Amino acid sequence: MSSATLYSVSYALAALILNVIGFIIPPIRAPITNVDVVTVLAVLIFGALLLAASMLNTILLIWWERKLLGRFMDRRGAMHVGFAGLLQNFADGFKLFRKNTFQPAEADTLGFYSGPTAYMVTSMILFGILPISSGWNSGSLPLSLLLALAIFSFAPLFIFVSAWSSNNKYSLMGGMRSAAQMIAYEVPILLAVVSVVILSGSFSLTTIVYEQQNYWFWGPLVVALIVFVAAMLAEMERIPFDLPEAEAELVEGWNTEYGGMLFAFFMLADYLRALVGSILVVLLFLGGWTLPTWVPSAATSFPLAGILWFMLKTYLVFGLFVWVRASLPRVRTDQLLRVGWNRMIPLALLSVFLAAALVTVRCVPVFGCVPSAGA
Amino acid sequence: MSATPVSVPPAAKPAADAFRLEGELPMAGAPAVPMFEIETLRAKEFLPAAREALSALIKDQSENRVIGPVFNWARRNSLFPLHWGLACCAIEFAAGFGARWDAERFGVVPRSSPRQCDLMIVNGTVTWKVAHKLITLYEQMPEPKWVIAMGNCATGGGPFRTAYSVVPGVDKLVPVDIYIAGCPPRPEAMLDGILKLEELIRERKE
Amino acid sequence: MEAADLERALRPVLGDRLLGVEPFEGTAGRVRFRREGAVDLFRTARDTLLFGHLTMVGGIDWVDHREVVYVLWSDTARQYAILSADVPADDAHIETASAVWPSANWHEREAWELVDISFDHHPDLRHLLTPDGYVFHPLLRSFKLHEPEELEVKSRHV
Amino acid sequence: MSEMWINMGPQHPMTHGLWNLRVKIDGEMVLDVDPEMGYLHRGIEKISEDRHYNEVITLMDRCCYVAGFAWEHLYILAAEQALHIRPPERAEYLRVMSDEFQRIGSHLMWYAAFVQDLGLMSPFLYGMRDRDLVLDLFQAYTGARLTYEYMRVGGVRNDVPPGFTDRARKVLDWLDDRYREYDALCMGSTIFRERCDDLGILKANDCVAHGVTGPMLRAAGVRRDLRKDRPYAVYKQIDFDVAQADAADVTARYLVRMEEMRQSNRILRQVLDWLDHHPGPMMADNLPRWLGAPYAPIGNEGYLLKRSYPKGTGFSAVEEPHGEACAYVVNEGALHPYRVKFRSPVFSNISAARQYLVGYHVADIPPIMGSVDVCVGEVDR
Repeated sequence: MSSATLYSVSYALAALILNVIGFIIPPIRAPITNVDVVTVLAVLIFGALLLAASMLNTILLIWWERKLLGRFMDRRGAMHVGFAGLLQNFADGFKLFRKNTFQPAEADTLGFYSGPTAYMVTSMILFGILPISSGWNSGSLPLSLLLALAIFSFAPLFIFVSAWSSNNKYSLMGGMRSAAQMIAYEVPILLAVVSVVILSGSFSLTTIVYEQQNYWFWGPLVVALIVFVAAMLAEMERIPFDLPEAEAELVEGWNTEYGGMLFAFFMLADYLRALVGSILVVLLFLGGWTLPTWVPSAATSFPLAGILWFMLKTYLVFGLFVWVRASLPRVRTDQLLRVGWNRMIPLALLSVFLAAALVTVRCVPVFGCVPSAGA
Repeated sequence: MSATPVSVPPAAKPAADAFRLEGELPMAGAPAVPMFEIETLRAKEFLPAAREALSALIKDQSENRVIGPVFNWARRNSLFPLHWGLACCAIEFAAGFGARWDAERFGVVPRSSPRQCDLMIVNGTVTWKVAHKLITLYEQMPEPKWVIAMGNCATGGGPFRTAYSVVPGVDKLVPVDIYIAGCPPRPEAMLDGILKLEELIRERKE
Repeated sequence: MEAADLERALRPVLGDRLLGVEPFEGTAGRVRFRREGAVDLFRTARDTLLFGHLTMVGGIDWVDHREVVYVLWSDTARQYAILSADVPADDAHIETASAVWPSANWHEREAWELVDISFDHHPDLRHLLTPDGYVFHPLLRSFKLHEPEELEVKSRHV
Repeated sequence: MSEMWINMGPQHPMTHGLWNLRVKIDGEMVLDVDPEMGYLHRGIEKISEDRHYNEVITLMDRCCYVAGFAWEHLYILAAEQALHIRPPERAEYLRVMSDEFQRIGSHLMWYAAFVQDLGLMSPFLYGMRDRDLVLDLFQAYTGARLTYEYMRVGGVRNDVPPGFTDRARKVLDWLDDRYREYDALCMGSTIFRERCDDLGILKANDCVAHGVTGPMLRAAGVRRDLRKDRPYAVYKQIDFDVAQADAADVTARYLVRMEEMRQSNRILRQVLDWLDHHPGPMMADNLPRWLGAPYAPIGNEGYLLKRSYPKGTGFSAVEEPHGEACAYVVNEGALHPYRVKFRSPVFSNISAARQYLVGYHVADIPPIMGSVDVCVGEVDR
């Protein structure tokens, strides 16, 4: 089974729907059962299915964080709504959907509503780009890594727009911190990615995963991994880098004035980004959906095995982020920026140098030889 | 506001025909009146209008026998209280979110911004100096919202009811749904109050 | 440090502005002084007697007059001392201690709003505990408390 | 962004109570601050004038809700001095035991709130969890978790139940281990040190001038503890050290409070040993009838004795968990105290806010105010 199968299913579904409509309303049967119309509807259904899957995963991720955080804190987390609290986040979502939405008196209407929406939409687009298993690379492009990072870095703009337009001093401070922080940490992320690109010789995420067949990149590029994970924490605005939402001083940060569905957009988009961050770590450094060569082939041969291993790795990586959140205090803005410019970027440059050296030498003492990179 | 109500007589609108579909979908018994009369709809007015239309649509659904219970279930299982502390009861309020009682089991997560809250737990003595701030906070919370008066002070002034600066009961300021007795109530009592509120929401079919 | 020591040190500075030093259990003594000698007494207490720490300032309403009570602590003697001055109720004011001990600032604001004792040359005499514009002085004896129910009944009759 | 004033409070996660810190900022820098108090002003001093001596104790628990025992003790000492009553020795030991457990409980509450200000999430729950163990002990001998009404003028209400001291020792053993864990989570964390070192500095001279007491003063290198300097109750017979640090910053205050908890453990072990071997009465026997035995109703005979009872003024000072608290009780021979005046340590500590907040970042305000350990109940009274 692959994404092609899923697309066939959605195509059949689209054809069925349109034919049924045409059967009910005979005059429009001929125009709407045209192959172009069916294709458009099939693509829409396909996208909706993908979106539903990513949303479900995000909600599961929130549950995973709440339960894990609860255990780190010697408590249980949500447990009474649904089995083990699995329905808790659905309850939160439904409730927020029905909450009264309103804007503060002096807020800028356009920015107040378009900021969270755009933030949400740009976070969702990312899921069309990321491959999740062999064959499941529907949106895979030659430069998918670059595109993913480019879309990922839209966020500060929308955060700042929504913070500024909500006309609240705390929101404004949160938005400014957020913009400063995300822009500062774009550079180390890109530099860390550069070393992966040098080693794999490709900007395509699928190719990068296949280049890790022999060994995963975290071994030779451990410095890049550390830089990438730390910078990702800053991009996702999680402790220790959650200054824009620092509860102790900025109330709720840039979403202080948001309630109801718009707040749900922010929450959901935050976790979508967290999911994308974890997925990127898995894709770039932990071999994606592949397993090490010494694992018996039975572990990878059953249907959907790739997706299973991929999700497992993603959730474990996210568990690491939760662990960090449970045990570290928050840093200050100036410290954050200092670490970003003074430590992260030199380390990332070092990693680029190492990667270049590896490609030149071709062989790593422990991990074996580099495949035909850049050749 | 550019949208006029549906009750405008149909004869007054010749322009409405321009918005009719060419294909003429069969709409048996439907009056030939458009939902909204579109005049000059500027961007600034569009979003509030759309929001009102949407919320009216959603409000109709809450009376729906199928969707209503789902939202009722969601509401009563996801009560976000306002994160603030007035006096002694705030300490027990905090203990209720601690490891031993863990109110998050029931989906109760305190939020610092009143915009994101459904529930105001008045956990302590309310003075006249803070009264108008309390009312502001209550008004900043979006509907639907509930108030729990936690402890004797919030219920009726408690040991300080005779004092010159104390509001004898927060129900003089905002409508209260649940009163919790105790000075201060134990965290169990607070959780019990929250569960009682859940029952209340279920009974009222909000 | 005993009450007699305090009197010996303060008498030359204050003269007849010092009304007397009486022993007080648990402290070095209780210095009663006229309000005209406030500044001299504060400076002497801090600089000569080394009471570097002003612990609290409070007012007591004795209906016909009001009493201002200062509590001092000396780190060298490891002892408290109490200063008290009577001010008439119709002209209740005294020189501020916040020029000598900055810690007096808030205590004097509190005494001003609750017991209606005004402090001359105070840098920032605003309401602290009661709301801005509050006209009553609750800790005066003439200010009576009521049960809230009584208030409601009264308003119903009106 | 130009200079602007922001209100941190009355509903703000930083305040841990009901007060308002008005902050003038320029970008992320704090230019000026102006604390606004009084949102929890309940008129305790006024209500006390309409209450019997023992009824004021009820208000004392609510005055500072994280250190109820310390405030009960403070008021009781002053009232006993004003009424010329001496409590029995066992009652004094029980009071000291309550005080010290309260100090641990209050410091654990402080720890929980303080680390939360820094963004540390788990230790908040660890602090609350361990504090609940201390509250369980209170519950065992007073029946309440926060508001005890345990001490009485002339003694204490009741003795500890059998087996209590062993249970208390187990809690102390558990806490000894936990202190190590807390230190590992805070002092062992580089980010914690980066955040807290050289932060909120208030030197000893400024502390004294602005009336700052308690752990803040001891963190500035002044060895001042009323339990040593002016021993009340039975602190004279107990062996302990005064916690002290020199850096005068947030880390130093953290260290002082941690050390105080260890010293409280040390005091408590001695007190528990004493309690095991010295049974005795709980109340003084020379009490005036109208004051009432622990459970006896207060009758009208008080009015008969009203004129003949000697007048007096009581002054007391105790080392509360937050600092140095004083009480001034005037007894005019009536059933009720004529005037009760309290000195709250946090009141003075907050009044010096301008000295230790200006010049730092906005993000530094929560940890600094956390290190001050604000309890609004006793500030506003």
